[in-house]
Amino acid sequence: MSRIGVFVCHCGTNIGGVVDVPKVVEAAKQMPLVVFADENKYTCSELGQASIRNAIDEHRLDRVVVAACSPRMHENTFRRTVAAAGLNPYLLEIANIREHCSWVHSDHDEATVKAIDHVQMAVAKVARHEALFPKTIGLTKRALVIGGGVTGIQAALDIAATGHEVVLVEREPSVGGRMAQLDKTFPTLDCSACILTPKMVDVAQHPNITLLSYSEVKEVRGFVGNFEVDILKKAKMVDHSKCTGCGTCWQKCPGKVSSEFDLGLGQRTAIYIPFAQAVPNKPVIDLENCRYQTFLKWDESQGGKKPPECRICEKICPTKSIDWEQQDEIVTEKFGAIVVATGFKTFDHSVYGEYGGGRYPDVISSLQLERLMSAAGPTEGEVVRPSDGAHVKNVVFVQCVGSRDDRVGRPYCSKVCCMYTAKHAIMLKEHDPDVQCYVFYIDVRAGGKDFEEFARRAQDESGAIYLRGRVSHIYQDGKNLKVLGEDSLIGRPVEIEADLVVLATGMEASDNADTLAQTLNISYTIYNFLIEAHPKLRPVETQTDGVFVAGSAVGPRDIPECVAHGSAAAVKAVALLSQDSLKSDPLTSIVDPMKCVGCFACKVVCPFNAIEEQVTRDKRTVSSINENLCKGCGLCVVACRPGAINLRGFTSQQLLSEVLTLVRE
Amino acid sequence: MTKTLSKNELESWLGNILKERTLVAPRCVDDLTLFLPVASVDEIAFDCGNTDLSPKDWFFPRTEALFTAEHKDADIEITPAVIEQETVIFGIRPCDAKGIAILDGPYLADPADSLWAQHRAKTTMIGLSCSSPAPQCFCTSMGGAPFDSSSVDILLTEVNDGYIVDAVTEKGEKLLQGVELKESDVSGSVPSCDTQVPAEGITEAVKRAFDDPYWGRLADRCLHCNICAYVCPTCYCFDIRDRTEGGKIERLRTWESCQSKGFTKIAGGHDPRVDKGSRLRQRFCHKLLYFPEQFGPLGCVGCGRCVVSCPVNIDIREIISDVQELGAKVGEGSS
Amino acid sequence: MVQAESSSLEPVAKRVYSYYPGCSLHASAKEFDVSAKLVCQKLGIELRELEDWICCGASAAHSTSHLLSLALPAHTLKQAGEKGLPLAVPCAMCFSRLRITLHELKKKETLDLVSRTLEKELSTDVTVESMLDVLANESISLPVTKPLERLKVACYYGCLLARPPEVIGCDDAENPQTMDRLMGRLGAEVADWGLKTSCCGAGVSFPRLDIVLKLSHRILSLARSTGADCIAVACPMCHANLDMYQKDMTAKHKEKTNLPVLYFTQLMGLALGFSPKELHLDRHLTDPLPMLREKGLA
Amino acid sequence: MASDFTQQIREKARELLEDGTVECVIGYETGSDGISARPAFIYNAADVERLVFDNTCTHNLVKYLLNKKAKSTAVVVKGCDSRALNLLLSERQIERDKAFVVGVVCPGIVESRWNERSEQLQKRCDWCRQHTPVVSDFMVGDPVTEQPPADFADVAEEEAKTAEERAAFWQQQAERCIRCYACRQACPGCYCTDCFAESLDPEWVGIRIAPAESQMWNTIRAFHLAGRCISCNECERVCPVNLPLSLLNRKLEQKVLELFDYRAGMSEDAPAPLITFKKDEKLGIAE
Amino acid sequence: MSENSAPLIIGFLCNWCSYAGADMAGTSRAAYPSNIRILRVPCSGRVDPMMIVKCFQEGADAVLVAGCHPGDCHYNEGNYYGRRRFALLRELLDFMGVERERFRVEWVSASEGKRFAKIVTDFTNEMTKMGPRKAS
Repeated sequence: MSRIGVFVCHCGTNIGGVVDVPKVVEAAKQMPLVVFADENKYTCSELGQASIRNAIDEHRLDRVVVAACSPRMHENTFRRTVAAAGLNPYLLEIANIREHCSWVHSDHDEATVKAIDHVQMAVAKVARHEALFPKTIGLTKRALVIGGGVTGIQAALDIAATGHEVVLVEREPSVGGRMAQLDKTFPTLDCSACILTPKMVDVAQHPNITLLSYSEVKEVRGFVGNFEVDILKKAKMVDHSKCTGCGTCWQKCPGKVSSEFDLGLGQRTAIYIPFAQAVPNKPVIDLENCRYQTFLKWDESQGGKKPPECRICEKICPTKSIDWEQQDEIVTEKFGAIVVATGFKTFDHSVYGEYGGGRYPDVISSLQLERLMSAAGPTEGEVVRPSDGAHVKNVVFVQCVGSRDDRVGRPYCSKVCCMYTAKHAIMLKEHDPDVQCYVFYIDVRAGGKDFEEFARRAQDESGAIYLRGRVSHIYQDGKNLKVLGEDSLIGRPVEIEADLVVLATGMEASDNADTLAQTLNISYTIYNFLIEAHPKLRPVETQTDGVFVAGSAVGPRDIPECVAHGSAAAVKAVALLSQDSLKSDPLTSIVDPMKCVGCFACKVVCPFNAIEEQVTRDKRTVSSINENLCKGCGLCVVACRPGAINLRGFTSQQLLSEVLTLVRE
Repeated sequence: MTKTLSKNELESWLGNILKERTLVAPRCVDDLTLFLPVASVDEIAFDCGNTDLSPKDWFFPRTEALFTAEHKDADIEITPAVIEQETVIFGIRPCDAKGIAILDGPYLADPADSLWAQHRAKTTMIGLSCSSPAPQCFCTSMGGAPFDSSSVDILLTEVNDGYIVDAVTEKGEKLLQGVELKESDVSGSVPSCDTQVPAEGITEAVKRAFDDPYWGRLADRCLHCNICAYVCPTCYCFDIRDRTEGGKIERLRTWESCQSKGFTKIAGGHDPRVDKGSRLRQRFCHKLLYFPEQFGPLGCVGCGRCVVSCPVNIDIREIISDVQELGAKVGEGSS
Repeated sequence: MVQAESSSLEPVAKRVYSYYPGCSLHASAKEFDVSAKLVCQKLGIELRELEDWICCGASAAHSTSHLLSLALPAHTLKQAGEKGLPLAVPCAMCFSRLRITLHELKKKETLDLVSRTLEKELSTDVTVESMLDVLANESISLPVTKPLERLKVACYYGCLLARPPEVIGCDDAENPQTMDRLMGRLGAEVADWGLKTSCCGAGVSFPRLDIVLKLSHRILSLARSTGADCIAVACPMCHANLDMYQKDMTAKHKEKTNLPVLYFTQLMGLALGFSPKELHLDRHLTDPLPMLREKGLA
Repeated sequence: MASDFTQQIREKARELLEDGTVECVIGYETGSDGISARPAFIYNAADVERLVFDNTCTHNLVKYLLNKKAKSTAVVVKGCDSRALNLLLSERQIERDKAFVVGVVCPGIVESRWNERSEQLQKRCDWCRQHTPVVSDFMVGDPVTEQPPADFADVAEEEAKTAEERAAFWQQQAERCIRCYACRQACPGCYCTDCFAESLDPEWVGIRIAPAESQMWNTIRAFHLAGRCISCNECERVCPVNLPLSLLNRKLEQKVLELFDYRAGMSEDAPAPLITFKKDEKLGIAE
Repeated sequence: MSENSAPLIIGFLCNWCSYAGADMAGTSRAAYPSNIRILRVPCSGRVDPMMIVKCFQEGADAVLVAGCHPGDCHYNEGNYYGRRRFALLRELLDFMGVERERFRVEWVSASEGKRFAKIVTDFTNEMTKMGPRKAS
């Protein structure tokens, strides 16, 4: 006979304000097997937890029910509590009487009745709980970091610093990500490149870090501590082991294309490094635009004149590093932990017809402006009009382009735009005192250390004129642009003649974030931002153990946040890797070999290949569970007609007794 | 001289019984004839053959609560089941009645099963002689007869214009009080049950044939369904389980059968009768060997229900003759 | 669907439409009506004017009573529905009202309400097309006799042929192309400019002329700055505002605009060989003829 | 015909037993009533003369293979029975090489009880679209061309009733059920060593032989056969209180056909509908 | 239970989406009738049809199973299997007199708190209208 203790939480007035807690306690006392019931103001508080521990001692409780908030909130907290009092942590059950009761029902009596039922269910279930013991599994003490932006770099460096091996996978030819494209950073205005490049170099040089640039993660198998990852290394056509990055090839290469890094404002060659400080500082050949490739692909039938064979890079390369034989290859590596830092991309503003739908060369995105401002950029830092290279005087900034706008399916705030626009206004003024900036905004969101001051500075010192309102229309008038909008503070339409319009384009999840998420079996929002295990309490963990998320892949974040999250993820990863073995979640399926008839329906339905075949002493082939692979979904349980399989923590007996308390009481 | 009752008189008599007691009689439901309570006399199927299920349900219900237990304040209160309702079963056949009667052996032997005792006490059986025994019947071979009155309270025998009434027991007498019976000299034509089964000395034969592979072969085709046991008037095995509802516990007894797998499973999981052969053999050994040894009569009354309803034609009459032969062989061997 | 039938009858696909001129085409915008009819005739498009059409309510009704603003067009739609022909509507304002009404009647409760008001069994089984869409249909070949060479046209659609996009179904509410392509097919050079759908101020013509002048002037001057010889319009209101007030603008802004404003149907007419007279090109306040002569089109 | 089939079966059986291909031949013999068939297990070539085949050979003998797993056995199967072979093979309950299948092109089976034999074909024969066995090592009779899938008139008729009437109808049936589990015991698809119905913990079906429990039993029995029932209808035949079990099986058969275009036991390797899925299928729930 | 007018609705919610969705309904205070009793299961694919039949056999008026939207299953495929089982089960139940309306399956994501509240509200109202189950 088990001795169950029930602890009902007031949660301040959150529960107590609606549910008659004392009444629930009284009802609990009458329930079979309940030997103790009590209430707490805040059961999750140290006081509350102490009262549970004491009651366990005093009343020799062997099972505990906590009626409080959702188990998704505090199940682990209370598991630790009962464990501290010497109970097996799995002899606990939570009755959700807050989210599922007091917060959604206003009628006190009904809510109380329901709360009692939920407690009764929990009691019935906990009575059938068994002590569960995690199994220990070995692990590979290596980490994979996906994404070589500032977040990934930070994570990689921090993990490497603890002596663990790290593989950093970057899709582009160079690490650096978005931050490398920036000129200065707010609110301190230090030079983005100056603070980032050293880190990039560290990554390249760190003995514990293997940098796989121009590579992508394709498949992920296994489980926490024991991942097996297929990484696609795209053919660079350049043998980086020989290449010294001297640069002769890309200086001579005749194949010119617009540069992705400079967002179409500049050009690069077909054999290229994305930007001067690229890491690795060795080129790759972009086969789409390589003349030799066009030569090879050319066939008579299409007519036209035969293109030149080119191969200049090959001829002039002092180290003979050009390797036309290179193929994409897949390498498979083992890891214990994975950090996902795939970052963001900026919103494509061409959907905004009223802003010219991308037709006007002088309507540019903020990121393009960064490139224009950057000393290393296409214009060596001189801010000129893309259309005619004229120096700009009147610049209009439009905020919330692809942010806070349901029409384009981007209702969220991208968070950084207000600040970088302030930065732009300040910088432009510094570049040229005669520049006049206008900023159309909805709100200026400057929450953060020195942010508000910075935003003010743009107005007070740099004289940027902030107009509260949206821009209704932008059109080309001669060489200039006319910007029509409204100043909603004075309720007047305004019309500004500008020679450059900068759209503060918002942040979006980077391409294929969703497919990667699926490969990693982690969830993502409808905007393809990755979802944390808990937005507040587990910000860098995910629902898949051993997979951590960081940076703006999770949602709009600025640099310091990304770096912080990078480090945070690193710590979590390290915490995992520094264990000698792992404890597997014991909430897995188990097979009763006596009942198993060996039809292996379970094996067919198991999404995780966790079902294995085993021959019993009486020569029957029956199924057994690989508990490291089993994720506890319970599909096999339902597929099993004889009921040979059960799911620990959600056994049929438990669910059934829960149901019976409802229908038979 | 015999006492008789016309069809109409019988019906009005039953009508009166209906008023203060539960009257159970053969009724046709869909394509089955079953012993069921009747609300009016015209529901009764007077001239049906033997019913598809035996009347044992009325002494040994398929499901019956032995007692209920309930939390009363601190302690637990137990209420044993009591049968108040007086019941009259009309139209029960001599073979079935005999089936009930011989079950007094196991059920009333000390300590008596109170529920069985109560059912017996509260129930009066109005028997009906078999005018035309069915092909599967073999009561005579089992020591019964189509007009055997030994196990009923009243036996009616159909005659051309009514029934010969034979009040066998006091209970019967009481039930007949106030019923006008005509004196008459008609005598019921004595029907014969011509299927003969060599039951003579079967007990010995079964004993000898106990270890014969015969049972295993026979079990080959047995499906181990419980039909034979559930239609049988003398199968009295049961299972007991508790059922909780609203904090109240009912201890239930329901039909079970030695044919179901795990029937003899004991604590620790061992089952002395795992193989089909031994389970099937158990059924016949119980009827033809253990029962007579313990209580005298054979445990079969020859109603032939199992013969008809076995889906794979396991025919007790065949088995009896087979076993006789086997027994004989083994006998020779041993002597 | 009716078109399908008729075309199945006659090998030469002949298009038949019910025609709703609307008030202004019988008055201020007569030239639109006339030119539209001529062009249609030429292109083998038969217009059958509805016998009992009434005012669409234009800007007045919906600022007074929502129900009224639906009931008026509904009356017309009812007839069109009975004819079983698609309804061609030249006036952008009327077109907008009819389309919006049609859109709103798709809501069951609205349909019932309006039906009760009109004591008519209304249905939404009728298509309403703007004359622009009717004529811009690229499957119609244009027998151009006098290509509009050397003529640079700034196509101006105004608000009502573009917005609200989900009701009007305009190709691109900010930078529509229908008329541009049409003019292109007539041999004209089209100006790429940014105010194709900006408001001319029609809504406030009477109370706030100053606004009209400001907005219309912006449109005219930008059009001019693109080197356009004229503006093509598809809306009587726009036409009125752009054409009528050019003198006042000149006075106000000390800048001579003098940019002819023509209905796109008139330009089509010219290209298809009709004379300026037939097309009533002499009815405009900003006289287009000098320019047209200079271009050898008149 | 029958006599000829009987001959072929006897000869094959003799051959198989004599050359030791099999230890036992499962077929049919004449029952104790002298007019209807019953399952027969022949171990010696000498006994093959007991074997018969006629239109009372109703039993699905495949069920018996489950007890003969270890040994090599020959079994006589009709078309419908043969589908059970595929079912049991795909569910790895029998091994193909241990079973020698004597397929009989089914002439149709008549309604018969002990000592009663009508000339009326069983209703399953009207639904049957598999007179020729789908699996066999030796075929008796010439394969016939099957008719198109049956309509489900019987199901439709039941569905014509109101929900309340249906509820009442099944309530009545449940009242008659004595839970002897003969339906289960006769079913080739029911081979669990521990049936949910007898599980004490969890106690899915209460011990009471009463309507609620019986309905639970009959519903789940049917559902456990969803997409697996090969419609030999043995369950209904053996039921001592004549429950219309085929209605439940057929309702599911119909739906499985409609939703998943699947017929149980037609091939050994087509996955049963409930252990597979299509990502973008529309099944009329939560859409 | 069926005797009293308020219908008893038993809800099986998958831990990752729908249970979280119900939590979200709480956090956003989206009110709904209190009839429903919620069981937490790891996945809609864990909900055994036997359990649902049991609910009805024991007198529940309605059952709601809610899981992740197809494609979003935390276990990748659970709800796809569930979808098939439930589709068949609902047919069988309806055939045996448990009206199909009484057994509802819904896909509710962790962010659809308001929607969860609406579903439960509508379901409860519908069940109240239908009244308690007849027979058994």
